[in-house]
Amino acid sequence: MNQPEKLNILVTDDHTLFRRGTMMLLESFDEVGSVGEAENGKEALEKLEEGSFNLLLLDLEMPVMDGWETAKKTVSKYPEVKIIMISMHDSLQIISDLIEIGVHSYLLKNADPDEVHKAIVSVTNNDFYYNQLVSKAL
Amino acid sequence: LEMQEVKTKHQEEMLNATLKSQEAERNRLGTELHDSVGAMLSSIKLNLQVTKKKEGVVSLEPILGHLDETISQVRSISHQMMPIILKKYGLKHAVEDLFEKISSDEITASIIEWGEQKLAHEDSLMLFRIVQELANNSLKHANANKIEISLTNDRGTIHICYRDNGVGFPEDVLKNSNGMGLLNIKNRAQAIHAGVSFSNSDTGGAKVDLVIEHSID
Amino acid sequence: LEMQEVKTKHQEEMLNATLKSQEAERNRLGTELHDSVGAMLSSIKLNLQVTKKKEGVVSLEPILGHLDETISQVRSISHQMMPIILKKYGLKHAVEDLFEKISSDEITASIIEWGEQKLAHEDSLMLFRIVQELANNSLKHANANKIEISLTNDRGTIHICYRDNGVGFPEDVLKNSNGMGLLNIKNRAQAIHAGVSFSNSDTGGAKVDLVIEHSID
Ligand SMILES: Nc1ncnc2c1ncn2[C@@H]1O[C@H](COP(=O)(O)OP(=O)(O)OP(=O)(O)O)[C@@H](O)[C@H]1O
Ligand SMILES: Nc1ncnc2c1ncn2[C@@H]1O[C@H](COP(=O)(O)OP(=O)(O)OP(=O)(O)O)[C@@H](O)[C@H]1O
Ligand SMILES: [K+]
Ligand SMILES: [Mg+2]
Ligand SMILES: [Mg+2]
Ligand SMILES: [Mg+2]
Repeated sequence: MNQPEKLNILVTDDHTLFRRGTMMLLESFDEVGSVGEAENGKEALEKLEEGSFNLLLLDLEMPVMDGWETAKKTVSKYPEVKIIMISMHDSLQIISDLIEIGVHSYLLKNADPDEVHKAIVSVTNNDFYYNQLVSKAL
Repeated sequence: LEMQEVKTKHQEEMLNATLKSQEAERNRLGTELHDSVGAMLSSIKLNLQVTKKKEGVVSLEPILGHLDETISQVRSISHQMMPIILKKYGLKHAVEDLFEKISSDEITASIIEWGEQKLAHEDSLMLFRIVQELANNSLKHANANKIEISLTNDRGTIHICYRDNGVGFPEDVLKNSNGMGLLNIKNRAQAIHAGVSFSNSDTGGAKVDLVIEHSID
Repeated sequence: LEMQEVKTKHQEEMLNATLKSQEAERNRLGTELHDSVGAMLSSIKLNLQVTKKKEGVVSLEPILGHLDETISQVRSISHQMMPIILKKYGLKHAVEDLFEKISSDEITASIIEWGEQKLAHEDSLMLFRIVQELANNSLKHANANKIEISLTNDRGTIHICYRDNGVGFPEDVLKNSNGMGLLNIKNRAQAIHAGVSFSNSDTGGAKVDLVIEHSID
Protein backbone atom coordinates (compact mmCIF):
# COMPACT_ATOMS: atom_id res chain seq x y z
CA MET A 1 0.00 0.00 0.00
CA ASN A 2 1.10 3.52 -0.66
CA GLN A 3 2.34 5.60 2.20
CA PRO A 4 -0.29 8.34 2.61
CA GLU A 5 0.91 11.72 1.45
CA LYS A 6 1.80 14.21 4.12
CA LEU A 7 -0.39 17.25 4.63
CA ASN A 8 0.95 20.61 3.62
CA ILE A 9 -0.92 23.28 5.50
CA LEU A 10 -1.13 27.02 4.96
CA VAL A 11 -1.96 29.02 8.10
CA THR A 12 -3.56 32.38 7.33
CA ASP A 13 -4.07 34.82 10.18
CA ASP A 14 -3.15 38.46 10.68
CA HIS A 15 -2.28 37.94 14.33
CA THR A 16 1.38 36.88 14.31
CA LEU A 17 1.47 35.30 17.74
CA PHE A 18 -1.57 33.18 17.03
CA ARG A 19 -0.30 32.20 13.59
CA ARG A 20 3.07 31.08 14.94
CA GLY A 21 1.45 29.15 17.77
CA THR A 22 -0.81 27.36 15.33
CA MET A 23 2.13 26.52 13.10
CA MET A 24 4.04 25.03 16.01
CA LEU A 25 1.06 22.94 16.93
CA LEU A 26 0.56 21.67 13.38
CA GLU A 27 4.23 20.79 13.02
CA SER A 28 3.91 18.51 16.02
CA PHE A 29 1.35 16.30 14.23
CA ASP A 30 2.65 13.20 12.44
CA GLU A 31 0.36 13.65 9.43
CA VAL A 32 1.74 17.09 8.75
CA GLY A 33 4.54 17.69 6.28
CA SER A 34 5.20 21.37 5.76
CA VAL A 35 3.48 24.37 7.25
CA GLY A 36 3.37 27.74 5.54
CA GLU A 37 2.04 31.10 6.64
CA ALA A 38 0.20 34.10 5.25
CA GLU A 39 -0.91 37.32 6.91
CA ASN A 40 -4.03 37.91 4.89
CA GLY A 41 -6.19 36.44 2.18
CA LYS A 42 -4.34 38.02 -0.69
CA GLU A 43 -1.05 36.55 0.45
CA ALA A 44 -2.76 33.20 1.00
CA LEU A 45 -4.08 33.06 -2.56
CA GLU A 46 -0.61 33.84 -3.89
CA LYS A 47 0.84 30.97 -1.88
CA LEU A 48 -1.94 28.58 -2.88
CA GLU A 49 -1.04 29.33 -6.49
CA GLU A 50 2.26 27.50 -5.92
CA GLY A 51 0.17 24.34 -5.71
CA SER A 52 1.88 22.63 -2.81
CA PHE A 53 -0.74 23.14 -0.12
CA ASN A 54 -3.65 20.80 0.38
CA LEU A 55 -5.17 22.42 3.44
CA LEU A 56 -5.89 26.03 4.41
CA LEU A 57 -6.40 27.15 8.00
CA LEU A 58 -8.17 30.46 7.65
CA ASP A 59 -8.91 33.36 9.99
CA LEU A 60 -12.08 35.41 9.44
CA GLU A 61 -11.19 39.00 10.16
CA MET A 62 -8.06 40.18 8.44
CA PRO A 63 -7.00 43.36 6.69
CA VAL A 64 -6.54 43.49 2.89
CA MET A 65 -8.70 40.43 2.24
CA ASP A 66 -10.87 38.83 4.89
CA GLY A 67 -11.76 35.19 5.45
CA TRP A 68 -15.11 35.32 3.68
CA GLU A 69 -13.66 36.50 0.41
CA THR A 70 -10.60 34.28 0.70
CA ALA A 71 -12.80 31.22 1.29
CA LYS A 72 -14.94 32.03 -1.74
CA LYS A 73 -11.95 32.54 -4.01
CA THR A 74 -10.23 29.41 -2.75
CA VAL A 75 -13.32 27.28 -3.30
CA SER A 76 -13.64 28.42 -6.89
CA LYS A 77 -9.97 28.54 -7.88
CA TYR A 78 -8.54 25.68 -5.86
CA PRO A 79 -11.42 23.27 -5.24
CA GLU A 80 -9.02 20.51 -4.17
CA VAL A 81 -7.78 22.57 -1.19
CA LYS A 82 -9.61 21.84 2.07
CA ILE A 83 -10.51 24.82 4.23
CA ILE A 84 -10.79 24.98 8.01
CA MET A 85 -11.93 28.30 9.42
CA ILE A 86 -10.46 29.29 12.76
CA SER A 87 -12.14 32.28 14.31
CA MET A 88 -13.11 34.18 17.45
CA HIS A 89 -16.72 34.36 16.29
CA ASP A 90 -19.15 31.76 17.57
CA SER A 91 -22.22 33.08 15.83
CA LEU A 92 -24.24 30.38 14.06
CA GLN A 93 -25.09 32.79 11.25
CA ILE A 94 -21.44 33.24 10.37
CA ILE A 95 -20.76 29.53 10.60
CA SER A 96 -23.63 28.46 8.39
CA ASP A 97 -22.76 31.16 5.89
CA LEU A 98 -19.21 29.85 5.61
CA ILE A 99 -20.32 26.25 5.34
CA GLU A 100 -22.56 27.44 2.51
CA ILE A 101 -19.55 29.07 0.86
CA GLY A 102 -17.94 25.64 0.97
CA VAL A 103 -15.49 25.50 3.87
CA HIS A 104 -14.97 22.04 5.35
CA SER A 105 -14.92 22.89 9.02
CA TYR A 106 -15.15 25.75 11.49
CA LEU A 107 -13.17 25.92 14.71
CA LEU A 108 -13.02 28.51 17.44
CA LYS A 109 -9.67 30.04 18.27
CA ASN A 110 -9.69 28.46 21.68
CA ALA A 111 -10.19 24.94 20.30
CA ASP A 112 -8.09 22.24 21.97
CA PRO A 113 -5.11 20.84 20.07
CA ASP A 114 -6.91 17.49 19.98
CA GLU A 115 -9.80 19.09 18.18
CA VAL A 116 -7.52 20.79 15.70
CA HIS A 117 -5.91 17.43 15.08
CA LYS A 118 -9.23 15.68 14.64
CA ALA A 119 -10.39 18.38 12.28
CA ILE A 120 -7.43 18.22 9.92
CA VAL A 121 -7.52 14.42 9.80
CA SER A 122 -11.26 14.26 9.32
CA VAL A 123 -11.34 16.98 6.70
CA THR A 124 -8.60 15.20 4.78
CA ASN A 125 -10.22 11.77 4.92
CA ASN A 126 -13.92 12.55 4.94
CA ASP A 127 -14.13 15.99 3.39
CA PHE A 128 -15.64 17.52 6.53
CA TYR A 129 -15.39 17.79 10.26
CA TYR A 130 -18.56 18.63 12.11
CA ASN A 131 -18.13 19.60 15.72
CA GLN A 132 -20.94 20.64 18.02
CA LEU A 133 -20.82 24.22 16.86
CA VAL A 134 -21.07 23.36 13.18
CA SER A 135 -23.87 20.86 13.78
CA LYS A 136 -25.82 23.50 15.66
CA ALA A 137 -25.36 25.98 12.84
CA LEU A 138 -26.76 23.50 10.33
CA LEU B 1 -39.98 81.40 16.80
CA GLU B 2 -37.47 80.90 14.05
CA MET B 3 -34.64 81.09 16.52
CA GLN B 4 -36.25 78.43 18.64
CA GLU B 5 -36.66 76.26 15.58
CA VAL B 6 -33.01 76.67 14.75
CA LYS B 7 -32.21 75.75 18.33
CA THR B 8 -34.31 72.62 18.18
CA LYS B 9 -32.72 71.62 14.92
CA HIS B 10 -29.32 72.25 16.43
CA GLN B 11 -30.17 70.09 19.44
CA GLU B 12 -31.28 67.34 17.13
CA GLU B 13 -27.94 67.45 15.38
CA MET B 14 -26.15 67.32 18.72
CA LEU B 15 -28.10 64.24 19.73
CA ASN B 16 -27.31 62.54 16.45
CA ALA B 17 -23.64 63.37 16.81
CA THR B 18 -23.60 61.93 20.30
CA LEU B 19 -25.26 58.70 19.26
CA LYS B 20 -22.91 58.40 16.32
CA SER B 21 -19.81 58.96 18.37
CA GLN B 22 -21.01 56.47 20.96
CA GLU B 23 -21.26 53.86 18.25
CA ALA B 24 -17.87 54.87 16.89
CA GLU B 25 -16.35 54.38 20.31
CA ARG B 26 -18.06 51.03 20.81
CA ASN B 27 -16.73 49.96 17.47
CA ARG B 28 -13.20 51.10 18.23
CA LEU B 29 -12.96 49.58 21.69
CA GLY B 30 -14.95 46.49 20.72
CA THR B 31 -12.63 45.83 17.82
CA GLU B 32 -9.58 46.31 19.99
CA LEU B 33 -10.95 43.91 22.55
CA HIS B 34 -11.93 41.34 19.99
CA ASP B 35 -9.01 41.44 17.62
CA SER B 36 -6.27 42.34 19.98
CA VAL B 37 -7.08 41.09 23.49
CA GLY B 38 -9.12 38.12 22.28
CA ALA B 39 -6.53 37.03 19.76
CA MET B 40 -3.72 37.43 22.31
CA LEU B 41 -5.54 35.23 24.79
CA SER B 42 -6.15 32.58 22.17
CA SER B 43 -2.49 32.69 21.27
CA ILE B 44 -1.45 32.34 24.88
CA LYS B 45 -3.69 29.36 25.27
CA LEU B 46 -2.37 27.76 22.13
CA ASN B 47 1.21 28.35 23.15
CA LEU B 48 0.59 26.87 26.57
CA GLN B 49 -0.92 23.79 25.00
CA VAL B 50 1.95 23.35 22.64
CA THR B 51 4.35 23.84 25.53
CA LYS B 52 2.49 21.22 27.53
CA LYS B 53 3.16 18.65 24.84
CA LYS B 54 6.84 19.34 24.60
CA GLU B 55 9.19 17.17 26.52
CA GLY B 56 11.97 18.28 28.83
CA VAL B 57 12.32 21.68 30.36
CA VAL B 58 10.26 24.34 28.64
CA SER B 59 10.34 28.03 29.25
CA LEU B 60 7.17 29.81 30.22
CA GLU B 61 8.89 33.18 29.96
CA PRO B 62 7.61 34.22 26.53
CA ILE B 63 4.07 33.27 27.49
CA LEU B 64 4.30 35.29 30.67
CA GLY B 65 5.51 38.23 28.61
CA HIS B 66 2.52 37.99 26.30
CA LEU B 67 0.22 37.70 29.26
CA ASP B 68 1.68 40.90 30.70
CA GLU B 69 1.09 42.67 27.43
CA THR B 70 -2.52 41.52 27.38
CA ILE B 71 -3.04 42.62 30.96
CA SER B 72 -1.87 46.12 30.17
CA GLN B 73 -4.11 46.25 27.11
CA VAL B 74 -7.12 45.32 29.18
CA ARG B 75 -6.14 47.84 31.83
CA SER B 76 -5.77 50.59 29.29
CA ILE B 77 -9.13 49.90 27.64
CA SER B 78 -10.91 49.74 30.97
CA HIS B 79 -9.27 52.94 32.20
CA GLN B 80 -10.37 54.75 29.08
CA MET B 81 -13.90 53.61 29.72
CA MET B 82 -13.96 54.17 33.42
CA PRO B 83 -11.50 56.64 34.90
CA ILE B 84 -11.43 55.16 38.38
CA ILE B 85 -9.00 57.84 39.60
CA LEU B 86 -11.61 60.46 38.84
CA LYS B 87 -14.14 58.75 41.05
CA LYS B 88 -11.71 58.14 43.85
CA TYR B 89 -9.50 61.22 43.76
CA GLY B 90 -11.30 63.85 41.72
CA LEU B 91 -10.66 65.81 38.55
CA LYS B 92 -7.22 67.18 39.33
CA HIS B 93 -5.68 63.79 39.91
CA ALA B 94 -7.45 62.29 36.93
CA VAL B 95 -6.00 65.01 34.70
CA GLU B 96 -2.60 64.52 36.31
CA ASP B 97 -2.82 60.80 35.60
CA LEU B 98 -3.87 61.39 32.00
CA PHE B 99 -1.07 63.93 31.48
CA GLU B 100 1.47 61.54 32.92
CA LYS B 101 0.36 58.88 30.46
CA ILE B 102 0.58 61.10 27.42
CA SER B 103 3.84 62.84 28.36
CA SER B 104 6.79 61.45 26.43
CA ASP B 105 10.11 62.48 24.93
CA GLU B 106 8.13 64.44 22.34
CA ILE B 107 5.59 66.20 24.49
CA THR B 108 5.21 67.47 28.06
CA ALA B 109 1.73 67.92 29.51
CA SER B 110 1.37 69.76 32.79
CA ILE B 111 -1.04 71.43 35.18
CA ILE B 112 0.19 74.95 35.83
CA GLU B 113 -2.46 76.02 38.32
CA TRP B 114 -5.38 74.31 40.01
CA GLY B 115 -7.62 76.27 42.34
CA GLU B 116 -10.09 74.95 44.85
CA GLN B 117 -13.24 73.44 43.40
CA LYS B 118 -15.97 71.12 44.51
CA LEU B 119 -17.57 70.01 41.29
CA ALA B 120 -20.27 67.34 41.29
CA HIS B 121 -19.03 63.98 40.03
CA GLU B 122 -21.12 64.22 36.84
CA ASP B 123 -19.62 67.61 36.03
CA SER B 124 -16.10 66.36 36.70
CA LEU B 125 -16.71 63.39 34.47
CA MET B 126 -17.88 65.56 31.57
CA LEU B 127 -14.93 67.92 32.05
CA PHE B 128 -12.57 64.97 32.14
CA ARG B 129 -14.00 63.63 28.87
CA ILE B 130 -13.48 67.05 27.36
CA VAL B 131 -9.84 67.18 28.48
CA GLN B 132 -9.33 63.63 27.16
CA GLU B 133 -10.51 64.69 23.70
CA LEU B 134 -8.47 67.92 23.81
CA ALA B 135 -5.36 65.95 24.66
CA ASN B 136 -6.10 63.40 21.91
CA ASN B 137 -6.40 66.25 19.48
CA SER B 138 -3.15 67.87 20.56
CA LEU B 139 -1.36 64.58 20.05
CA LYS B 140 -3.04 63.98 16.72
CA HIS B 141 -3.16 67.36 15.05
CA ALA B 142 -1.05 69.97 16.83
CA ASN B 143 2.53 68.85 16.40
CA ALA B 144 3.10 70.48 19.79
CA ASN B 145 5.70 69.72 22.41
CA LYS B 146 3.83 71.35 25.29
CA ILE B 147 0.33 71.04 26.69
CA GLU B 148 -0.80 73.15 29.64
CA ILE B 149 -3.97 73.36 31.65
CA SER B 150 -5.10 75.60 34.47
CA LEU B 151 -8.20 75.81 36.61
CA THR B 152 -9.05 78.99 38.48
CA ASN B 153 -11.99 79.68 40.72
CA ASP B 154 -13.23 83.25 40.96
CA ARG B 155 -15.97 83.33 43.61
CA GLY B 156 -17.66 80.19 42.33
CA THR B 157 -17.05 80.80 38.65
CA ILE B 158 -14.64 78.19 37.38
CA HIS B 159 -12.42 78.87 34.44
CA ILE B 160 -10.49 76.06 32.81
CA CYS B 161 -7.92 77.05 30.24
CA TYR B 162 -6.34 74.39 28.01
CA ARG B 163 -3.65 75.14 25.45
CA ASP B 164 -0.90 73.57 23.40
CA ASN B 165 1.98 75.17 21.50
CA GLY B 166 1.30 73.51 18.18
CA VAL B 167 0.07 74.71 14.80
CA GLY B 168 -3.27 75.98 16.15
CA PHE B 169 -6.81 75.34 14.91
CA PRO B 170 -7.22 75.89 11.17
CA GLU B 171 -9.36 78.93 10.26
CA ASP B 172 -12.29 76.87 8.97
CA VAL B 173 -12.42 74.80 12.14
CA LEU B 174 -12.61 77.98 14.23
CA LYS B 175 -15.42 79.31 12.07
CA ASN B 176 -17.40 76.14 11.82
CA SER B 177 -16.16 73.37 14.08
CA ASN B 178 -17.89 70.33 12.67
CA GLY B 179 -15.54 67.54 13.69
CA MET B 180 -17.06 64.82 15.86
CA GLY B 181 -14.52 65.44 18.61
CA LEU B 182 -15.25 69.16 18.90
CA LEU B 183 -18.99 68.57 18.62
CA ASN B 184 -18.75 66.13 21.48
CA ILE B 185 -16.91 68.69 23.54
CA LYS B 186 -19.68 71.20 22.91
CA ASN B 187 -22.32 68.64 23.82
CA ARG B 188 -20.68 67.78 27.07
CA ALA B 189 -20.10 71.43 27.92
CA GLN B 190 -23.75 72.17 27.23
CA ALA B 191 -24.87 69.24 29.35
CA ILE B 192 -23.19 70.76 32.40
CA HIS B 193 -24.12 74.33 31.44
CA ALA B 194 -20.53 75.29 30.79
CA GLY B 195 -19.49 77.84 28.19
CA VAL B 196 -16.79 76.71 25.78
CA SER B 197 -14.75 78.64 23.24
CA PHE B 198 -12.04 77.62 20.80
CA SER B 199 -9.31 79.98 19.69
CA ASN B 200 -5.62 80.24 18.92
CA SER B 201 -3.28 81.92 21.36
CA ASP B 202 -1.09 84.88 20.37
CA THR B 203 1.96 82.68 20.23
CA GLY B 204 0.11 80.19 18.02
CA GLY B 205 -1.23 76.93 19.35
CA ALA B 206 -4.76 75.82 20.13
CA LYS B 207 -6.55 77.33 23.13
CA VAL B 208 -9.80 76.17 24.66
CA ASP B 209 -11.61 78.00 27.44
CA LEU B 210 -14.32 76.54 29.61
CA VAL B 211 -16.38 78.58 32.03
CA ILE B 212 -18.78 77.19 34.60
CA GLU B 213 -20.68 79.83 36.52
CA HIS B 214 -22.22 79.30 39.93
CA SER B 215 -20.54 75.95 40.46
CA ILE B 216 -21.32 74.48 43.85
CA ASP B 217 -18.55 75.68 46.00
CA LEU C 1 -43.24 79.77 20.82
CA GLU C 2 -43.88 78.03 24.07
CA MET C 3 -44.22 74.74 22.31
CA GLN C 4 -40.87 75.22 20.66
CA GLU C 5 -39.35 76.07 24.01
CA VAL C 6 -40.75 72.91 25.49
CA LYS C 7 -39.35 71.03 22.56
CA THR C 8 -35.91 72.53 23.03
CA LYS C 9 -36.01 71.73 26.73
CA HIS C 10 -37.08 68.20 25.90
CA GLN C 11 -34.21 67.84 23.45
CA GLU C 12 -31.81 69.05 26.07
CA GLU C 13 -33.04 66.39 28.45
CA MET C 14 -32.64 63.76 25.76
CA LEU C 15 -29.07 64.80 25.16
CA ASN C 16 -28.30 64.68 28.85
CA ALA C 17 -29.86 61.25 29.14
CA THR C 18 -27.78 60.01 26.23
CA LEU C 19 -24.54 61.30 27.69
CA LYS C 20 -25.43 59.83 31.06
CA SER C 21 -26.26 56.44 29.66
CA GLN C 22 -23.09 56.42 27.61
CA GLU C 23 -21.14 56.94 30.80
CA ALA C 24 -23.22 54.28 32.54
CA GLU C 25 -22.38 51.83 29.80
CA ARG C 26 -18.71 52.70 29.88
CA ASN C 27 -18.78 52.21 33.59
CA ARG C 28 -20.53 48.86 33.37
CA LEU C 29 -18.33 47.42 30.62
CA GLY C 30 -15.20 49.05 31.99
CA THR C 31 -15.85 47.57 35.40
CA GLU C 32 -16.49 44.16 33.93
CA LEU C 33 -13.26 44.37 31.99
CA HIS C 34 -11.28 45.63 34.92
CA ASP C 35 -12.68 43.53 37.71
CA SER C 36 -13.53 40.42 35.86
CA VAL C 37 -11.26 40.03 32.85
CA GLY C 38 -8.36 41.88 34.47
CA ALA C 39 -8.60 39.90 37.68
CA MET C 40 -8.79 36.62 35.79
CA LEU C 41 -5.69 37.47 33.82
CA SER C 42 -3.77 38.40 36.93
CA SER C 43 -4.69 35.13 38.55
CA ILE C 44 -3.69 33.21 35.43
CA LYS C 45 -0.36 34.95 35.54
CA LEU C 46 0.13 34.11 39.19
CA ASN C 47 -0.69 30.48 38.55
CA LEU C 48 1.74 30.32 35.68
CA GLN C 49 4.48 31.78 37.80
CA VAL C 50 3.86 29.24 40.51
CA THR C 51 3.80 26.47 37.93
CA LYS C 52 7.10 27.63 36.54
CA LYS C 53 8.76 27.17 39.91
CA LYS C 54 7.38 23.71 40.52
CA GLU C 55 9.49 20.73 39.63
CA GLY C 56 8.42 17.62 37.78
CA VAL C 57 5.17 17.23 35.90
CA VAL C 58 2.65 19.96 36.57
CA SER C 59 -0.86 20.27 35.29
CA LEU C 60 -1.72 23.26 33.16
CA GLU C 61 -5.37 22.22 32.99
CA PRO C 62 -6.77 24.68 35.55
CA ILE C 63 -4.93 27.56 33.92
CA LEU C 64 -6.25 26.56 30.51
CA GLY C 65 -9.75 26.46 31.95
CA HIS C 66 -9.42 29.98 33.30
CA LEU C 67 -8.11 31.15 29.98
CA ASP C 68 -11.16 29.71 28.25
CA GLU C 69 -13.46 31.49 30.61
CA THR C 70 -11.65 34.77 30.07
CA ILE C 71 -11.78 34.37 26.31
CA SER C 72 -15.55 33.90 26.43
CA GLN C 73 -15.92 36.99 28.60
CA VAL C 74 -13.91 39.08 26.17
CA ARG C 75 -15.90 37.68 23.27
CA SER C 76 -19.19 38.51 24.91
CA ILE C 77 -18.19 42.07 25.86
CA SER C 78 -16.85 42.80 22.42
CA HIS C 79 -19.89 41.39 20.66
CA GLN C 80 -22.14 43.61 22.70
CA MET C 81 -20.12 46.59 21.63
CA MET C 82 -19.70 45.71 18.02
CA PRO C 83 -22.36 43.52 16.41
CA ILE C 84 -20.37 42.26 13.44
CA ILE C 85 -23.31 40.22 12.19
CA LEU C 86 -25.30 43.37 11.70
CA LYS C 87 -22.61 44.82 9.50
CA LYS C 88 -22.09 41.67 7.48
CA TYR C 89 -25.59 40.19 7.33
CA GLY C 90 -28.05 42.92 8.24
CA LEU C 91 -30.71 43.51 10.87
CA LYS C 92 -32.69 40.30 10.55
CA HIS C 93 -29.72 38.05 11.15
CA ALA C 94 -28.44 40.24 13.96
CA VAL C 95 -31.80 39.95 15.71
CA GLU C 96 -31.80 36.22 15.04
CA ASP C 97 -28.36 35.94 16.58
CA LEU C 98 -29.39 37.99 19.61
CA PHE C 99 -32.57 35.94 20.07
CA GLU C 100 -30.59 32.72 19.82
CA LYS C 101 -28.27 33.91 22.55
CA ILE C 102 -31.05 34.92 24.94
CA SER C 103 -33.30 31.94 24.32
CA SER C 104 -33.08 29.39 27.12
CA ASP C 105 -35.15 26.83 28.98
CA GLU C 106 -37.04 29.72 30.53
CA ILE C 107 -37.69 31.91 27.53
CA THR C 108 -38.11 31.56 23.77
CA ALA C 109 -37.43 34.53 21.54
CA SER C 110 -38.46 34.35 17.91
CA ILE C 111 -38.99 36.30 14.73
CA ILE C 112 -42.50 35.61 13.51
CA GLU C 113 -42.40 37.62 10.32
CA TRP C 114 -39.77 39.65 8.51
CA GLY C 115 -40.65 41.50 5.34
CA GLU C 116 -38.29 42.93 2.79
CA GLN C 117 -36.38 46.02 3.85
CA LYS C 118 -33.32 47.92 2.78
CA LEU C 119 -32.51 50.09 5.75
CA ALA C 120 -29.34 52.15 5.81
CA HIS C 121 -26.67 50.70 8.10
CA GLU C 122 -27.04 53.57 10.60
CA ASP C 123 -30.78 52.98 10.86
CA SER C 124 -30.29 49.24 11.30
CA LEU C 125 -27.75 49.88 14.02
CA MET C 126 -30.12 52.14 15.97
CA LEU C 127 -32.96 49.64 15.55
CA PHE C 128 -30.69 46.84 16.72
CA ARG C 129 -29.72 48.82 19.83
CA ILE C 130 -33.42 49.33 20.52
CA VAL C 131 -34.17 45.62 20.20
CA GLN C 132 -31.19 44.83 22.45
CA GLU C 133 -32.61 47.06 25.19
CA LEU C 134 -36.14 45.69 24.72
CA ALA C 135 -34.82 42.16 25.08
CA ASN C 136 -32.77 43.11 28.15
CA ASN C 137 -35.90 44.57 29.68
CA SER C 138 -37.99 41.51 28.94
CA LEU C 139 -35.39 39.34 30.63
CA LYS C 140 -35.07 41.71 33.57
CA HIS C 141 -38.60 42.89 34.28
CA ALA C 142 -41.22 40.90 32.40
CA ASN C 143 -41.09 37.42 33.86
CA ALA C 144 -42.12 36.30 30.39
CA ASN C 145 -41.47 33.00 28.65
CA LYS C 146 -42.03 34.30 25.14
CA ILE C 147 -40.64 37.18 23.11
CA GLU C 148 -41.78 37.83 19.57
CA ILE C 149 -40.85 40.34 16.94
CA SER C 150 -42.15 41.07 13.48
CA LEU C 151 -41.20 43.48 10.74
CA THR C 152 -43.63 44.36 7.99
CA ASN C 153 -43.16 46.68 5.08
CA ASP C 154 -46.20 48.43 3.69
CA ARG C 155 -45.11 50.32 0.57
CA GLY C 156 -41.98 51.71 2.19
CA THR C 157 -43.42 52.21 5.66
CA ILE C 158 -41.77 49.80 8.01
CA HIS C 159 -43.51 48.60 11.13
CA ILE C 160 -41.63 46.68 13.78
CA CYS C 161 -43.69 45.12 16.51
CA TYR C 162 -41.99 43.73 19.61
CA ARG C 163 -43.84 41.99 22.42
CA ASP C 164 -43.39 39.66 25.33
CA ASN C 165 -45.98 37.73 27.35
CA GLY C 166 -44.90 38.95 30.76
CA VAL C 167 -46.41 41.22 33.38
CA GLY C 168 -46.57 44.25 31.07
CA PHE C 169 -45.36 47.81 31.63
CA PRO C 170 -46.51 49.30 34.95
CA GLU C 171 -49.08 52.12 34.61
CA ASP C 172 -46.68 54.85 35.70
CA VAL C 173 -44.06 53.78 33.19
CA LEU C 174 -46.62 53.96 30.38
CA LYS C 175 -47.65 57.44 31.49
CA ASN C 176 -44.22 58.79 32.08
CA SER C 177 -41.43 56.54 30.90
CA ASN C 178 -38.41 58.01 32.58
CA GLY C 179 -36.14 54.98 32.83
CA MET C 180 -32.78 55.38 31.15
CA GLY C 181 -33.42 52.35 28.95
CA LEU C 182 -36.71 53.61 27.57
CA LEU C 183 -35.35 57.12 27.17
CA ASN C 184 -32.51 55.71 25.14
CA ILE C 185 -34.96 53.88 22.96
CA LYS C 186 -36.84 57.11 22.33
CA ASN C 187 -33.60 58.94 21.52
CA ARG C 188 -32.49 56.37 19.04
CA ALA C 189 -35.92 56.22 17.45
CA GLN C 190 -35.92 60.00 17.12
CA ALA C 191 -32.45 60.00 15.62
CA ILE C 192 -33.66 57.86 12.73
CA HIS C 193 -37.05 59.63 12.54
CA ALA C 194 -38.94 56.58 13.69
CA GLY C 195 -42.11 56.75 15.74
CA VAL C 196 -42.15 54.62 18.87
CA SER C 197 -44.98 53.71 21.23
CA PHE C 198 -45.11 51.62 24.38
CA SER C 199 -48.24 49.75 25.43
CA ASN C 200 -49.52 46.51 26.88
CA SER C 201 -51.19 43.96 24.67
CA ASP C 202 -54.74 42.68 25.36
CA THR C 203 -53.38 39.43 26.70
CA GLY C 204 -51.00 41.32 29.00
CA GLY C 205 -47.33 41.67 28.25
CA ALA C 206 -45.28 44.59 27.02
CA LYS C 207 -45.70 45.75 23.43
CA VAL C 208 -43.52 48.22 21.58
CA ASP C 209 -44.28 49.51 18.11
CA LEU C 210 -41.82 51.25 15.85
CA VAL C 211 -42.79 52.92 12.60
CA ILE C 212 -40.41 54.26 10.00
CA GLU C 213 -42.07 56.04 7.11
CA HIS C 214 -40.51 56.48 3.73
CA SER C 215 -37.61 54.18 4.38
CA ILE C 216 -35.40 53.74 1.37
CA ASP C 217 -36.79 50.71 -0.34
N1 LIG D 1 -4.91 70.97 19.18
C1 LIG D 1 -5.15 71.16 17.87
N2 LIG D 1 -4.24 71.78 17.08
C2 LIG D 1 -4.49 71.97 15.77
N3 LIG D 1 -5.60 71.59 15.13
C3 LIG D 1 -6.54 70.96 15.85
C4 LIG D 1 -6.36 70.71 17.25
N4 LIG D 1 -7.47 70.07 17.70
C5 LIG D 1 -8.28 69.92 16.64
N5 LIG D 1 -7.74 70.44 15.52
C6 LIG D 1 -8.34 70.51 14.19
O1 LIG D 1 -9.74 70.46 14.35
C7 LIG D 1 -10.30 69.42 13.59
C8 LIG D 1 -11.53 68.87 14.28
O2 LIG D 1 -11.18 68.19 15.49
P1 LIG D 1 -12.10 67.03 16.01
O3 LIG D 1 -11.60 66.52 17.31
O4 LIG D 1 -13.52 67.51 15.96
O5 LIG D 1 -11.96 65.91 14.88
P2 LIG D 1 -10.78 64.85 14.66
O6 LIG D 1 -9.85 64.85 15.83
O7 LIG D 1 -10.18 65.14 13.31
O8 LIG D 1 -11.56 63.48 14.58
P3 LIG D 1 -12.16 62.67 15.84
O9 LIG D 1 -12.03 63.54 17.07
O10 LIG D 1 -13.58 62.41 15.47
O11 LIG D 1 -11.32 61.46 15.94
C9 LIG D 1 -9.18 68.43 13.43
O12 LIG D 1 -9.37 67.64 12.29
C10 LIG D 1 -7.96 69.34 13.32
O13 LIG D 1 -7.84 69.82 12.00
N1 LIG E 1 -40.80 44.10 29.11
C1 LIG E 1 -41.19 44.71 30.24
N2 LIG E 1 -42.16 44.17 31.03
C2 LIG E 1 -42.55 44.78 32.16
N3 LIG E 1 -42.02 45.94 32.61
C3 LIG E 1 -41.05 46.52 31.90
C4 LIG E 1 -40.58 45.95 30.68
N4 LIG E 1 -39.64 46.75 30.19
C5 LIG E 1 -39.50 47.77 31.05
N5 LIG E 1 -40.37 47.65 32.08
C6 LIG E 1 -40.53 48.60 33.19
O1 LIG E 1 -40.13 49.86 32.75
C7 LIG E 1 -39.16 50.41 33.59
C8 LIG E 1 -38.21 51.28 32.82
O2 LIG E 1 -37.41 50.50 31.94
P1 LIG E 1 -35.99 51.03 31.55
O3 LIG E 1 -35.38 50.12 30.55
O4 LIG E 1 -36.14 52.47 31.17
O5 LIG E 1 -35.17 51.01 32.91
P2 LIG E 1 -34.51 49.75 33.65
O6 LIG E 1 -34.49 48.56 32.76
O7 LIG E 1 -35.19 49.60 34.98
O8 LIG E 1 -33.04 50.26 33.90
P3 LIG E 1 -31.87 50.34 32.79
O9 LIG E 1 -32.48 50.06 31.44
O10 LIG E 1 -31.36 51.73 32.89
O11 LIG E 1 -30.90 49.30 33.18
C9 LIG E 1 -38.52 49.21 34.25
O12 LIG E 1 -37.93 49.53 35.48
C10 LIG E 1 -39.67 48.26 34.38
O13 LIG E 1 -40.42 48.57 35.55
K1 LIG F 1 5.28 16.88 11.53
MG1 LIG G 1 -7.77 38.31 12.50
MG1 LIG H 1 -10.51 64.65 17.76
MG1 LIG I 1 -33.77 48.65 30.81
